[in-house]
Amino acid sequence: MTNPLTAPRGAPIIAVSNLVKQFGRFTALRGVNAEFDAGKFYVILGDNGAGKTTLLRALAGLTDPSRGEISILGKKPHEASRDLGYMAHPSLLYDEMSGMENLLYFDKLYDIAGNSRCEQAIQAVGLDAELSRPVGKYSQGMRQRMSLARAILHDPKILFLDEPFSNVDLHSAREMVGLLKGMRDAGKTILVVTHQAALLEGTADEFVWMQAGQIVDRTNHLARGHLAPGDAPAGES
Amino acid sequence: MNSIKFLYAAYIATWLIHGLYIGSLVRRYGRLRQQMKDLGRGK
Amino acid sequence: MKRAFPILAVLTALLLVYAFYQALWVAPTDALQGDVYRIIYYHVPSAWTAFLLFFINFIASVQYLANARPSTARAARWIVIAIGIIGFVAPFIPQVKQQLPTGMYPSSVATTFLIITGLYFVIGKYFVDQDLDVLAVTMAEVGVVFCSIVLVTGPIWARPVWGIWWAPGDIRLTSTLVLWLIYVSYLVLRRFSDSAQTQKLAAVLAVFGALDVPLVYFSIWFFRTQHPQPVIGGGGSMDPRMLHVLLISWMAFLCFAFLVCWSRYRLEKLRREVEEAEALESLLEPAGLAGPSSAVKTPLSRGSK
Amino acid sequence: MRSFWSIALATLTKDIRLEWRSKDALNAMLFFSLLVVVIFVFSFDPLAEESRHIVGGLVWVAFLFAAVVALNQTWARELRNQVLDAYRVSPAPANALFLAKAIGNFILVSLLEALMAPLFVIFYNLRVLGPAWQLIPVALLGTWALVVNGTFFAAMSLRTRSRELMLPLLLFPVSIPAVISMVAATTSILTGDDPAHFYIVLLLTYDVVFTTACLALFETVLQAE
Repeated sequence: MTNPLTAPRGAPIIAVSNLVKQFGRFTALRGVNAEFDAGKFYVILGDNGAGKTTLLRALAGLTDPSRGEISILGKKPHEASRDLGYMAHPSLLYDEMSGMENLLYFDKLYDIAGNSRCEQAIQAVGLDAELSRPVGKYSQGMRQRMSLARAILHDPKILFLDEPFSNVDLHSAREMVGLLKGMRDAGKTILVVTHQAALLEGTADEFVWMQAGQIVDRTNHLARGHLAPGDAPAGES
Repeated sequence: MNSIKFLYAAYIATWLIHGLYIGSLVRRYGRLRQQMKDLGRGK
Repeated sequence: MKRAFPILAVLTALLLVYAFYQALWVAPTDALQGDVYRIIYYHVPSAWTAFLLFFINFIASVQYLANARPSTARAARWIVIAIGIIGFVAPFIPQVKQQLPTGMYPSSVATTFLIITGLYFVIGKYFVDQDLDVLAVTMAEVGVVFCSIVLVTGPIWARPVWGIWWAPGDIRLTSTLVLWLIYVSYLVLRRFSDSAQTQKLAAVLAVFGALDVPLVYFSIWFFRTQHPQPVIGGGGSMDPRMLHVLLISWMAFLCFAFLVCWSRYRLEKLRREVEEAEALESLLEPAGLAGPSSAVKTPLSRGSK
Repeated sequence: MRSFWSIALATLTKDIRLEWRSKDALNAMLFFSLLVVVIFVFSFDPLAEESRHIVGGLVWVAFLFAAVVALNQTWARELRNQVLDAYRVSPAPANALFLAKAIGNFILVSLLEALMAPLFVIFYNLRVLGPAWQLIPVALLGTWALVVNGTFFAAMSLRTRSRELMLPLLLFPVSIPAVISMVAATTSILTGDDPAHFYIVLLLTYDVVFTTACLALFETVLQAE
């Protein structure tokens, strides 16, 4: 699974300059400026409507910015799509097909023939490749892990994960954190949007705090110095 | 010669449709002015 | 420019009254239809105006889509130039010349193509991407209004003269109906989709609609040759005096259409400004936002018209 | 270019397998088509002598309704778990997805038509006077005309509020020339009094024009957000 990363660890791999996104009258992002380094694990925090998901979707190339620029590996998100993995709260899988069938289909989208990679991805997330049950009948934890397998199928350099642990049992969540840690150590850059930040306390390199469509703070520990007393850090699910 | 009635009907219909449309423009403009006034007050 | 609006409005009103007078009293009575044929002076100019407005909408939509990327913008310009040249030369070629319908002279076809190409570049120069979309909306909406008038006055004219309310075989009226349906669905699409990309979807639909028009024309044209039916307004040449009044009437309606379009354009620009201001206001809403973004004054602070 | 067709084929086989696995959607549509035919038969007297002149129109209007119901389901499965996002993030070309969906719809709508056509023949005991073989190109070209635009507008109406309502509103006006051609061609073949060549050529032009337009503009619609 490891591959030598072209961008040396620590060099900026993602650059966002005054990114604004408006959905009609609602302004989701109001001038976000940020750089994210290769091989680092970032956690994006903030309450609902802070623009976390919109930022992640813009980085993954799913939303066009109203104003501002995004460059990933020096290219536009659409052009860098081969090196991007995206996972969201919905499973992005077909419920009627088994995990393996799903991965075989998505495997073709990345033009990599060969189900050996699919088996590897499934085993990497700790699931059984032979499981023929359709994804619709999986538990939430298993479905999220299969979705993670789909996101890492083509061994992307960058992973965008939107609420990967939401209503996933504690045990599965912890295991997924272990998996992500392994991938980060293997050189992947990971950005996670979550409300369960405490799970990632020891693992994440940096916590990015967002409020009202902007990045207001970046700390390398969950405890924020000037956290308003009322804002307890997101507790464990 | 009731066909003249059709002539007048056609002319009236034309200006009726134009009138209705211009009326809707004026109404929309009024609503906009109201929105601008609310904006000014930072409602 | 704001001062010019009332002056233009008065001039247009005068022109409309003059055209009205011409249409009802000056123009000669038609031998066959008597005075009811005078509906033509409202029916036909409205149709020409509607087609012109829809055509401008099509040009604005094509430009809006083409400007998404510089490469497509250049390609679009070259295509238009090519069409312009071909259209200008083709009517003079003998084989093409006898294809032309009776009333059309090659020179008039050539000049129309010239105007079309010119129009493309004029619109390109004066309307930049956001304005292109505003222009498209304006043209579509006012175009539908004029089109509705054509669809109302058509049957009113057909009833006394040909005893029928609707002649499916009549190319012009049926094509106008289809065009009306296409642009109403265009307006419905704009109203129903509020995503930021509404403008792109609407432009795509406008292109589809325009591609449809020639196909509609041919499908009915053949339908008519198989089942000959009365053509509303009758084909063939017109008494020059009638034609003269028709052109006056068209000029009057064109000026009127220009004024309506202009106010609708201003209304749309204002609506978007207000929406932008409200969006910006939601920007500043959370009090005590220490964020780096500079305090933005809402653009509407200056006095409005 | 090879990967374009392999992706399109993979998407198509995936859709067919899913459709085959949960046949309930298919059965529901077949039943709907049957209902449309029966209602037409009751509302238009099949025994009337000149029924041959109106059957062309009835058949195609019935096909249109069945097609709209099928087309509304085109993106249903993709929407359920936002699978479209997974496709949009991948480097796979948008047109491969479009062609796969259009061909899938073509098969589905043809299936519905294959059920409805014989019913019409039975209920209206039709005897084709003109060259019956010409009905095949008319049916194929006509169905593709509805399906290619329908798949495109179904994708477009994903972005709008009431999706099921938007599709017919967008599809019907643009399809009028195709519907006129199909109905006129079918009627002239059934009655056999005049040739249908012009309409078949017009349908072909319609298909070529709108397939190109769809392929050129689908990317814009898919990525619209």
